[in-house]
Amino acid sequence: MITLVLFVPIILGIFSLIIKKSYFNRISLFGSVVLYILVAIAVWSNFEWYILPDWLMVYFQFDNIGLYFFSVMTIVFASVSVYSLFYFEAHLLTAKQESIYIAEILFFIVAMTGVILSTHLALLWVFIEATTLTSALLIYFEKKKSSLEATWKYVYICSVGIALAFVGIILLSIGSRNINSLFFNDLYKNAKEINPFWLKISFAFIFVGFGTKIGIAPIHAWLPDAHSEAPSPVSALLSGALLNSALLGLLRIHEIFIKANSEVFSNSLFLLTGFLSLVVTSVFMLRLKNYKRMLAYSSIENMGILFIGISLGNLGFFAVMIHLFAHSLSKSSLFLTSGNILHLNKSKKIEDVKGLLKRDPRTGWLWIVSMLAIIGLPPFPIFLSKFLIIRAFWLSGTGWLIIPFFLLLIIITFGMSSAVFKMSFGEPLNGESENIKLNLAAYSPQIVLLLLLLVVGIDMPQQVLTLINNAASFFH
Amino acid sequence: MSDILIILLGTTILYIFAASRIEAYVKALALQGTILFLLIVVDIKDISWINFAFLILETLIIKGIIIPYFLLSVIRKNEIGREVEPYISQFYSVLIASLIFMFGFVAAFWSAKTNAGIKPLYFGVSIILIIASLFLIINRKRIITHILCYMILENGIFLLSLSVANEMPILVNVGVLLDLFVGIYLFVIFFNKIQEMYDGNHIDTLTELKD
Amino acid sequence: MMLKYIIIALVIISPFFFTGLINKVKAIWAGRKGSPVLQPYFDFVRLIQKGEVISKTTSFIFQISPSINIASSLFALMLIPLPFLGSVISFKGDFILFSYTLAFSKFLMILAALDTGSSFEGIGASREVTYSTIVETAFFIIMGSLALLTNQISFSSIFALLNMSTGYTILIKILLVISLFIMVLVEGSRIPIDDPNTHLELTMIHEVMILDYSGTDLAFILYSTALKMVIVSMLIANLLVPLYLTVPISLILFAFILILIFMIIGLIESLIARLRISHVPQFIFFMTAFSLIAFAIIAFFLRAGVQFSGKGL
Amino acid sequence: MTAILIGVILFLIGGIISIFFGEKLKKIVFLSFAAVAQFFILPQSFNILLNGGQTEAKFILSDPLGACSFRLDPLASLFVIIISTGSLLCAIYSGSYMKMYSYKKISLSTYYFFLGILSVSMLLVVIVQNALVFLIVWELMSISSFFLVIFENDKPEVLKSGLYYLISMQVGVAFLIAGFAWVSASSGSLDFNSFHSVLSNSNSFSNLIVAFFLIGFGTKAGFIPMHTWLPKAHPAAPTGVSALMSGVMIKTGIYGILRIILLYGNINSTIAYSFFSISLLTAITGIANAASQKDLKKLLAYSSVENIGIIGMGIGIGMLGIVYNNSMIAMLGFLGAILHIINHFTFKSLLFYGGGIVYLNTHTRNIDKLGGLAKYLPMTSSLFLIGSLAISGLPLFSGFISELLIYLGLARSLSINNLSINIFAILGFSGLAFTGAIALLSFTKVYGIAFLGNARTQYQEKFKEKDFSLLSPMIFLAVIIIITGLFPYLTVSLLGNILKQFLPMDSLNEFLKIQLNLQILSGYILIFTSFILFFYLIRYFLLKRKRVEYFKTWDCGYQVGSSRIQYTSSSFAQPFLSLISEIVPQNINVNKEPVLFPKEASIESNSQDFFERFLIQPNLKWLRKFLDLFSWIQSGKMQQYIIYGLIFLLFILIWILGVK
Repeated sequence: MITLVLFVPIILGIFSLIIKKSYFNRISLFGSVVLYILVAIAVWSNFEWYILPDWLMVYFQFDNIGLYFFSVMTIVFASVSVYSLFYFEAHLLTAKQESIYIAEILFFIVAMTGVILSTHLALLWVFIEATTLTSALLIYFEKKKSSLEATWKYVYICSVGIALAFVGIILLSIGSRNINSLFFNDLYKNAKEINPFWLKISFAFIFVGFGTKIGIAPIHAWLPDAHSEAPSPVSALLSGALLNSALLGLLRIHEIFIKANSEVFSNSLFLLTGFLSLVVTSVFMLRLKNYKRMLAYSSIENMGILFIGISLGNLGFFAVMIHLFAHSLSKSSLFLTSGNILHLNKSKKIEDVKGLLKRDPRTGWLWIVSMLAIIGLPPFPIFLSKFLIIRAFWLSGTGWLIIPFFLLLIIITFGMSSAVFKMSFGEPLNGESENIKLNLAAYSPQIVLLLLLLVVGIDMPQQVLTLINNAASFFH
Repeated sequence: MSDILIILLGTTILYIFAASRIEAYVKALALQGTILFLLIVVDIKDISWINFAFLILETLIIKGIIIPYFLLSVIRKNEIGREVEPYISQFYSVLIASLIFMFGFVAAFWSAKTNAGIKPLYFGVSIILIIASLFLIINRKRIITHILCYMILENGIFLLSLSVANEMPILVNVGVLLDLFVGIYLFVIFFNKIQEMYDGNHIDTLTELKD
Repeated sequence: MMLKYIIIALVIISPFFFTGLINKVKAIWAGRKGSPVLQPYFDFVRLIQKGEVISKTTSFIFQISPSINIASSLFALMLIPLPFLGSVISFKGDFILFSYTLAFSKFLMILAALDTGSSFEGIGASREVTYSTIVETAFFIIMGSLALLTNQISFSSIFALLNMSTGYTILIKILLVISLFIMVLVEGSRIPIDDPNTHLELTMIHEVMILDYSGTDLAFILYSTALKMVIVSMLIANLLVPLYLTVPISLILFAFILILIFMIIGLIESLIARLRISHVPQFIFFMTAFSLIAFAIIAFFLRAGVQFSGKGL
Repeated sequence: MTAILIGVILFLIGGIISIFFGEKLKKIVFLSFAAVAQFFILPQSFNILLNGGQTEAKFILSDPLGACSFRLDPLASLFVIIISTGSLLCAIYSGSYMKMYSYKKISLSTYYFFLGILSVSMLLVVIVQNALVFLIVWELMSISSFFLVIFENDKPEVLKSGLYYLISMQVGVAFLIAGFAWVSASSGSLDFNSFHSVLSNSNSFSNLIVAFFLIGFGTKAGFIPMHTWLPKAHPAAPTGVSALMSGVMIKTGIYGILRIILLYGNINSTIAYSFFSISLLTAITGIANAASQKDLKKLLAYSSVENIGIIGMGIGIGMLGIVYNNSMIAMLGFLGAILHIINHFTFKSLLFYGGGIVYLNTHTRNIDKLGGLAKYLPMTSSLFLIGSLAISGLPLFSGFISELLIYLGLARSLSINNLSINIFAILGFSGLAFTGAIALLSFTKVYGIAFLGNARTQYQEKFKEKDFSLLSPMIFLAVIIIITGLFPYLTVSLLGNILKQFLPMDSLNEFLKIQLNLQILSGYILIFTSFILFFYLIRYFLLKRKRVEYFKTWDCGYQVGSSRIQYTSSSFAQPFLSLISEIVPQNINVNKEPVLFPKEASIESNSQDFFERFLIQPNLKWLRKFLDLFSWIQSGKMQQYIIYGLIFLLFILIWILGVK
């Protein structure tokens, strides 16, 4: 199974690059999607089938939390793939361009899968760096001046950050000299034997390094640029999948602290940066000009909430898992819809967009509803996760933190909702009030994503609940 | 022997701090790759032949020859001669470099005391390399310099990993190398694009995206 | 029991006697002979016999208001107790109904004034409603103070238990009487708040509101205004009549106090000019101030501090 | 319980499937579903209300929602009745009112859809017993009403008001989330019943949480200083929605407060006193602002704030009664409050519907531009008069009864031998009188200026009001108002079972006493009515044989006059407003040429909300300035970004080395 998810997309991607035919592009894209879905389902149902050589099996495995992240990524991947059909059509891509796009997407997905599945710290590092490299070309896909700038900042800042993370990994290997292994399982098992000083020092480096990828303040600065300049489906992947996988990397390290019973240190780091992210987001949510940047800042915000949830320990993990799922899906939906808006209005400026509901009611409502989902209005699951985080605040005895938490969230809600409503309502500019309908691929992924969110928010299916519970129990 | 080599490695940094011709940086980089190769040959003994071969490939071939050659061709093609005036002037940079050196040696002594099984000099110099490269990244404005400094950073990290002498699995090593290689390759691609699209090729031109 | 209804009937016919009394006092003070005390009755009868001129601007409100006005004054009268005899109708919280009944008539009179579309009547209405905000508040403070003093919540039982003849209570009595006296002046639109005899509409309050009325409706309004004065004066009299008297003496005292009040009004009208409109609210606000002081005395001295001998306290 | 849930589902279906029908059919579809729902909802809720007891249905949802029960007790059933009929009336009224928009080719799909959602969520709010599900439907209620408020979203100010509303609701719900999170965390369950044990052990923490709940629910209800959304949201919404929001939706906040009091049990006196004081201030602030408004709907919105304050005073007195262990006072307070909830629903909806008809015909809400409508819209005008009289709390109408009960509660509190409650009671007593007097001012102003006198501007259109769907809801409400006003014991007898929830069973005796007093009162009020009739008949017979002339208003010597010289609402209220200019700050702009005999001059006055001006706006400005201090973070310079990371790394390292 792991062979399949790691190698099949790469092979398909390479073949598309070679064949450069439209039909084959689609086969390789949707082939990979179907493969990923099937694998996810197979693992859910405890179906095991490995054809990997033994020594490679050691490096990759589907554990509970990995499976959860993999499933979330698969959902985002699938919806992005469907949306890509619209993207191809709207941008009149040639088969060659399509093949490049698809190959890059597939490589990117494999890199993220690698991050999620790897069992070795350094290997995880390798794949995180690989995600930067594979996604860089995607961000630059539209070959505009601004996207070049964004890509350069993204690649360079992330590379430097990841390099620092590698310093951290080396320092960890100093601290765990007696274990002499960087396999997570070994680290967890002997967590108490790791020199706490070196562990903390290394965590500082790894936190900064992986934090850069996650887009947590104060090392978030590349994120609004890259997410806003990438093609919309790619933004969705970046926000909905990439941030998560980097987060998983950090969580796996955090687990060492939990196992070593010294999580106070890492928790306070998580809490601090979480709040810092909320502050940064609220600063810029009140000064919005560009709606894709707004979504990017919202990603920072949600990563902040996740960090806060993580910092609350056991009480927060369940909430974190729900939040992560909900954020990925609703943010993907938002980014995909922003693609529609960009296609309709040819501008990323908020002030250039008015009367979306008159122009294209479907896009308008998707835009509004997805926004409502991300700011945490019920019955969308972000509401649940926020509630659970608040409860965790009370239970952990830091109830006073609720005040800044809510204050910042409300500022963010205000910023986002006022921008979204200004865009959606009113009369369209320059009087283009004829009702436009885009093709089905421009709407269906978002609708499916929102429906999934609704199902989870209202009455979570037992399988999903088990999945989330298992993922959360990773931290016990 | 290895001590001399490693001091030599440190002095390359001083050279880079003082120099202002970009080609000089590349030469220093090639020198660093070669010194790393020599270090491995001299110092490291008890590892498997495949890993040894791999390290040689990494240091001598890639870090010492291919990447410098590649960068040099880019520089010549784009006719970049000198570094533009940095934020902190050359004179103070050298001063700061010496401070970094001092810090590096303090770290070396300290690491010798901690009994953590680190090679002190390796550790100190690697820290010097890392901090110096970060300082250069912040201080210098040319994009090509940033690429070069990233290479120095990578060299520093390589040295740091040598100081620990923990053997990584071959798969990881291959991955790290691949990442490095592809990374530099991408950097150069984007550097060329920036050369095409922007008039100046220093980092101040890339400040369009802000809030 | 019969006695109560006889007295109430007397009160019902008395209002114009009291207005006549005021006029007489003013005339004598000015050195004139003046019109007979019963002159207002003659005016009333004359008005009743006349037809009406009604503005075309108006709606049905204009025509129903006077009837409601007179009805509510009479109904309010029925809630006012007589010493030892009690009121015609009484229940717990009747003074609230009393105040709101008067407010009901005020509501419709204001609407009637606005109904004519005349800006003069608008002025009057606007002033009337402004002053009533102060008066009503103060009236409730007064009633609240009395309720606090007696632990009762209806007119009859409050006055039946109100024993104020010593110490602080005299002070309370003076304060409340002054407040209620101001209320009489406001309700009757008398100097120094309003001047029923002036001919300059801009300075008037109540009188300007009824500019457009004539004939029967005007008669109703004049009657109910006079009656309202009597009603509030009856409250004052109730406060002043001591509890230890016998029924006949207390009733005579009651009547005497009423006459005295109206003579004082006449004297005031002779002695001072009406206030500038901008000073009227301050003047009415004395009512609130006095009643609040009275409340404070009751609450702090009688309730919390000084023990007071007497039943029901 | 099934019947209620079927009703809820019918509302939901009605809302959803109306989307798929043509513009003209939507209203019929929604209306018929809403009407059928009544048959399911009303019998059962009346049954519970009259006979007591409760009915419950339980659904097991998966984590984190858990078991969710729907419970209908007398308190809930009262609200269910109000919500259900309120929604039906709104649906009936909207049928004709919303034609205004279909002429402009604005689709009504969203209107009926969100109306359905709003009705459903309100109904669920009062029956749901699971904290998390409660929060979900609570937020749904906010969001669906938000979409209704911004129905006319092509106007920028409507959108602005809508956003203000949405954010205010988020602030309010933040307190609720915090409160419910704590309670459910400490009780270990999400069911309301389990909260009782947590909240009733009256330590300082549970008191704090109760304060959270009161603030959260108070925001929805419109207590100061969180009332500022009301005067923005209500004018922005289409009239049917304003009526539904003002008459029904804000009452869900009151429901929440009552529910919390039920769960609280051991009432803390500080909380009771603060709640009472806030309510009193709310009533005064609300009505003082109403007195200064020219916008009809804004005035009504502020008057809602006032009435919420009065309801709050009733509840506060009830709480104080419990604190001082005096069941008579508690009963009077709660009874007054609950009756006022019903009353406010009836007359405020009536007034909004009346205002809507005015707007429909004149296209303005500014009462200074109206005048003389009584002649053009006789039915509307009479019904509006009934509403105005009732809302001013005058006898013969329902408002008087509930205010009387609250007055009585306050008066009774004067007999408790405790200085602090005496002082609060007299403040409430006179404050309520003050409120009543200003209400009288406000509503004589509205009715007198808008409906009486001459038209101030030329009306463009032909007036039409003879529309069954516009008038029937108003007539229905007016009938309830009059019945409650004349025969209060009928309405009050419905409420006995609710009071049993709040007070011990042995207080039945007191309830009977109140009933008896109300019966006496009813008799007296009938006497008063007959007095009025009697004098009107006298007048009628006196004038029958006399000459009655109709002529123009006495004009005091001026022959030529324009109808614009009539008193306006601003001039009418000015003497009063000048007395309270500190509480209701006035902006008066006089535009006059600075010459000796200016040809043209104009004066414009408007008022500001005290809390918005001195509390909310300065703080928002401060917050914004503070956040703007950090705007340099995203400078666009890559090296700066890297420095952030390095400084952060350094910070952590120092931290590690420092904190060993």
